[in-house]
Amino acid sequence: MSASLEKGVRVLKEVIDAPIASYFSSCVHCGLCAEACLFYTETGDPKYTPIHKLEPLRRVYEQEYTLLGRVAKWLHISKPITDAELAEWQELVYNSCTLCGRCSVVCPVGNDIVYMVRKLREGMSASGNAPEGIKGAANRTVTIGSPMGVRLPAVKAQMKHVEEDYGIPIPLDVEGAEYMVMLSSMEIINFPEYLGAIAKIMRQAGKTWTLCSTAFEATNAGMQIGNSDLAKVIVSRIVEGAERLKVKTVISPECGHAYTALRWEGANLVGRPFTFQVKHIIEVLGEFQEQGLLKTEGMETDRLTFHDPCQLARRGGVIQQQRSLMKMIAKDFVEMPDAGFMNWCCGGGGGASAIEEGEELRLEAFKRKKAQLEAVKPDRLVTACANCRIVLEEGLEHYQMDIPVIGLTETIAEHIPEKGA
Amino acid sequence: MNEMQFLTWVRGPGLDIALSLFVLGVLWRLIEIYSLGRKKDLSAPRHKPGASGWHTIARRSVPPEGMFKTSPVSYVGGYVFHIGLAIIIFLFIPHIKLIESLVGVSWPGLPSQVVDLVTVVTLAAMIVLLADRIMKPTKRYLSGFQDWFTWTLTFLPVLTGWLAVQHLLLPYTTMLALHILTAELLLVFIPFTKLFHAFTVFGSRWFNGAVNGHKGVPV
Amino acid sequence: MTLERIPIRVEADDLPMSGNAPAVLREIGELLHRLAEEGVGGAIDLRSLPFLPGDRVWLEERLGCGEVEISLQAGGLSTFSETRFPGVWWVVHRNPQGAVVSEQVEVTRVPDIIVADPNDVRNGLANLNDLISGLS
Amino acid sequence: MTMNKNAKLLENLEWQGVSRRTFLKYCATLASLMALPPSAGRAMAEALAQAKRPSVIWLPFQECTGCTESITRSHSPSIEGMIFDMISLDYQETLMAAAGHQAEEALHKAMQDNMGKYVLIIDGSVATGLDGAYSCIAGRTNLEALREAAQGAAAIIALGSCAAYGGIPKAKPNPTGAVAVSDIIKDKPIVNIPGCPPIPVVITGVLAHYLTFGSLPELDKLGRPKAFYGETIHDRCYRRPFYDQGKFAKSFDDEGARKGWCLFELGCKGPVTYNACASVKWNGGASWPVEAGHGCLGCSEPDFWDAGGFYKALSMPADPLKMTAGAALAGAVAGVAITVANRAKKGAAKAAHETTTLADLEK
Repeated sequence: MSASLEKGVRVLKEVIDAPIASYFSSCVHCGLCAEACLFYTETGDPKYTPIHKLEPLRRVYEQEYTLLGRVAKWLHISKPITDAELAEWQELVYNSCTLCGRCSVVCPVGNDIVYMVRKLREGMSASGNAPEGIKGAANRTVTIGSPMGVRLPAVKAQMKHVEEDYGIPIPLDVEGAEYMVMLSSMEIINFPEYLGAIAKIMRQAGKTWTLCSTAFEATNAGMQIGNSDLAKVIVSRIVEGAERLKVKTVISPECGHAYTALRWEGANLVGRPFTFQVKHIIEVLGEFQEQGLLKTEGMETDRLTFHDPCQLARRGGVIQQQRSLMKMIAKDFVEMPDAGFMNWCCGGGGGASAIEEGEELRLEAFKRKKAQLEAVKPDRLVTACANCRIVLEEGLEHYQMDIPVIGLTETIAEHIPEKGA
Repeated sequence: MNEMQFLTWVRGPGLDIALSLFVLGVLWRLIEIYSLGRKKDLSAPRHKPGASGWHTIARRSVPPEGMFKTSPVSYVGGYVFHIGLAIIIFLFIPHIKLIESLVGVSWPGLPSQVVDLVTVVTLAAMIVLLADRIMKPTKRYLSGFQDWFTWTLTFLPVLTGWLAVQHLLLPYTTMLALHILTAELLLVFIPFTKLFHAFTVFGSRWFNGAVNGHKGVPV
Repeated sequence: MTLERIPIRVEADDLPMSGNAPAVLREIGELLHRLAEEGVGGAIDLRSLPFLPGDRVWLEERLGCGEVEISLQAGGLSTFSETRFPGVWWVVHRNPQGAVVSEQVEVTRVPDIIVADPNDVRNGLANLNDLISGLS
Repeated sequence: MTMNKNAKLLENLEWQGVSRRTFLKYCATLASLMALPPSAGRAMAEALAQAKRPSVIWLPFQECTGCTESITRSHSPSIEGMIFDMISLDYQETLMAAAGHQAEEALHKAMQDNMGKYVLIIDGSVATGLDGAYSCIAGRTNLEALREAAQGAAAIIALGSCAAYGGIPKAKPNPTGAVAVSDIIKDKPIVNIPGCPPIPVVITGVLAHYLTFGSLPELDKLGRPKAFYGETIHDRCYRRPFYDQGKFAKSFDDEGARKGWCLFELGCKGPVTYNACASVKWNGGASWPVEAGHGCLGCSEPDFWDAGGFYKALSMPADPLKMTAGAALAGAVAGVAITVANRAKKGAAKAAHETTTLADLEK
């Protein structure tokens, strides 16, 4: 056994817990989870059945933590995990899984399959079996501070642009602000409108907010690659920043995994409850709307639909807010089939979009989104995750569908009246 | 061994052994599984978690949105076969008598003719599910020895029970003894095969429901 | 008195039938055909067949009553009732206590046991001659 | 009453004033009871009429005399008729006038006179414990007596469940080491006529068959004449329709019991008992246990005494569960043991945790 494999198996032994044991003991091989997974439904290849993606984890569980499995291992009648096998499984655990969690909500025996994929990734990454693309992103996040290699000067440059464009100052490192706004590199590089939108919204709501010079990047490639140690390094920067600035709430940007990393995994990664709240920007907007702090004028007249990011809706519990926000600014808001809780993934979540060799499969899986869109034929597609946005744009372009993709926050901000106007 | 000795063995020492192995296995496996424990979730819950785990235990019995259409055979077959089994096991009067003689609790049963009909339907559902397992690529792909084995283990007691009651194929004595024997085999294997889902399904659904309830997602 | 008069009776509204009675009726037809053609009949033992109460009633109704009714006192009462099909007899043997010990449908011109045996005739003749000689 | 021991059977009957019709009727009835074709009645009558009476030696071992009681209440034909007309019962302790040395002499004389030709009837099981000392007659163990008597026998009839299977003496814990005749004697044809007691007419039927055809009747796996033990009590039971309808008496004094419903749930062993009670009945054809309102005990089956209680339905567990509590404990112990081992393993994995660095992402 190579040292890296040994480390991987040891990590798996560490993460296997009662829920995993219960899940593996409950699976009856009914195959229903396959029907919930877009990589299966669009390819028809049974190897993409979610529970099958967990074979190595199941075997480690059985061999290490069941009496019969231990006996079988001792008698050398069970098949040990090999490096080659884990390498083979890379495609199943990363390329063809976006951690969208649809399988977990359809399993009739209640198995939380995505929970197990996340755990299996711990062992995969520790044994060196993570895909190059995500490894690179993790590397950049840890060493440079952002998966796309964005450093503070770049952020500052964008801040300057936005201040000029919108005429609103962008606060940085303001101690005691109510909100600390996080960004994703996508937003810094590709969608700077987001920062302007935040400035407008906060000004209208009359809230104090700030960016943090030591923690502006919210995305967490450590979590995507499935490594808690690296994820902890990344999330700790945010915790330190928020605590240093004594903010009440940290706002996760329009990025699904950033939200999950911070909101649900963060406290567990650092090993203590947060002293601040974590909210997704859509949740904050929803609160503002409810409290009458968000006022818009004018309505979009073209046909709009909303793509629910998995980590926000199904995995995060934010489902209603985006709908009432959409209705606030859109006359013709239509829902795609399966929208909301059961929405289909864009196909690039969970780090999948960073895997170059997975592109073909990703585009194949995108047919599901294509079908959803064809069912409602929107003029534009709104979402609340920068990663979804990029993946959707790529897919739409590939299938030559002329549907622009926009972010919900910016769209809302466009309807906020200029100050004094 | 003649039929009577066979029957006497299966309803005497055989039953004792089978029930003992079953009880032993169930306790051992439940402790083995749930004693692994899990970490406390330190993230702030969206709502007070409440009874979401319990809700999921109930809610997961209903197919989620859109799923019924994708796999009608699995759902209909699954319902018929599980409900059928429950009716046969718990509402057939001789079985109630058996339970009463073991633990002293009893309840009203259904007329034998009704149970007869349910049995035929259950057998049919199991055959359909087997055919589905053979025909459907995902199911066939996932299936290993255990899947075929446990299907047989579950099918045989139902079949032999029905044949015994109907007086078909073999003399009643032999068939009754075979019925009891196959039921005993089923009992023995429950804790050590995927059939253990009969117990862990509640834990699994509860864990899933609790995790999601913490996030405010109703699953 | 025979205890058969106080059995626990089956109270079912419809007497259950096994479905064997029609087959027996066909078998009787076969035997009668043979009797007509070859002069050799046969018998069917009703007690060794899986007959339910309804089967017997069904068969009795179909066969009906004929012209001859013979009773025999030999180690208990035996009755030979010709059905409405000449040559088909319903035969019941009882023991000295009156319990039915055998029940058959016999297909023959006259049941064997009715015909006096030549040995018995000879014995009878001897006894009768003794009686006559005693007259003188 | 003087009788020619070598006369043909029918001559003796005639001498007693039994008519041919009566004899023919008896044979017809016997044939029908033995499930022989009706025409066999006449063949049997003709064969029996010419048959010489065989010598029969009857030895009682560990028994209660119930079998003898049963046979002496045989109704068709009467015991006197059967014993004196069909067979030459040369030794039967209970019935014979002779006693003591006289009886022993009669036995040995009968054996010598009919060496190789007599039919040996045994009732009672054979004690084998302490070399058979648990049951002795005239200073000899049953075991010795059986071995000796069997040597000269043409055939052996093991009468009653004790002789056939060991019966009640063999019931747990079987203190006398009781066994069946067939466990001791392996080189002679043996007919088992089990029942506690057996149906009297069965022995008549077996003897009649032996006299008519010169052979023993066809036997089942347990050595029982198929003619009488070919079907279960349940198959021939007049209450069977209620079973098929699912109507069961639940206690001996309920509505169902009064209406004569099936006694299955009251422990009737009819479905697993092969015997002819339901068609032959008992006491001159008066009734039989199920007709009297009590389930079949299964007395003609091996080890019926130990088969789980007379009042427990067949679908019920025969024995109280003895091991379950122990098994529960063992299961808990196994569970706790694996828990300890698992915790240790998981703890070790945690203790060995080295923080993953970027370098670790490579193999």
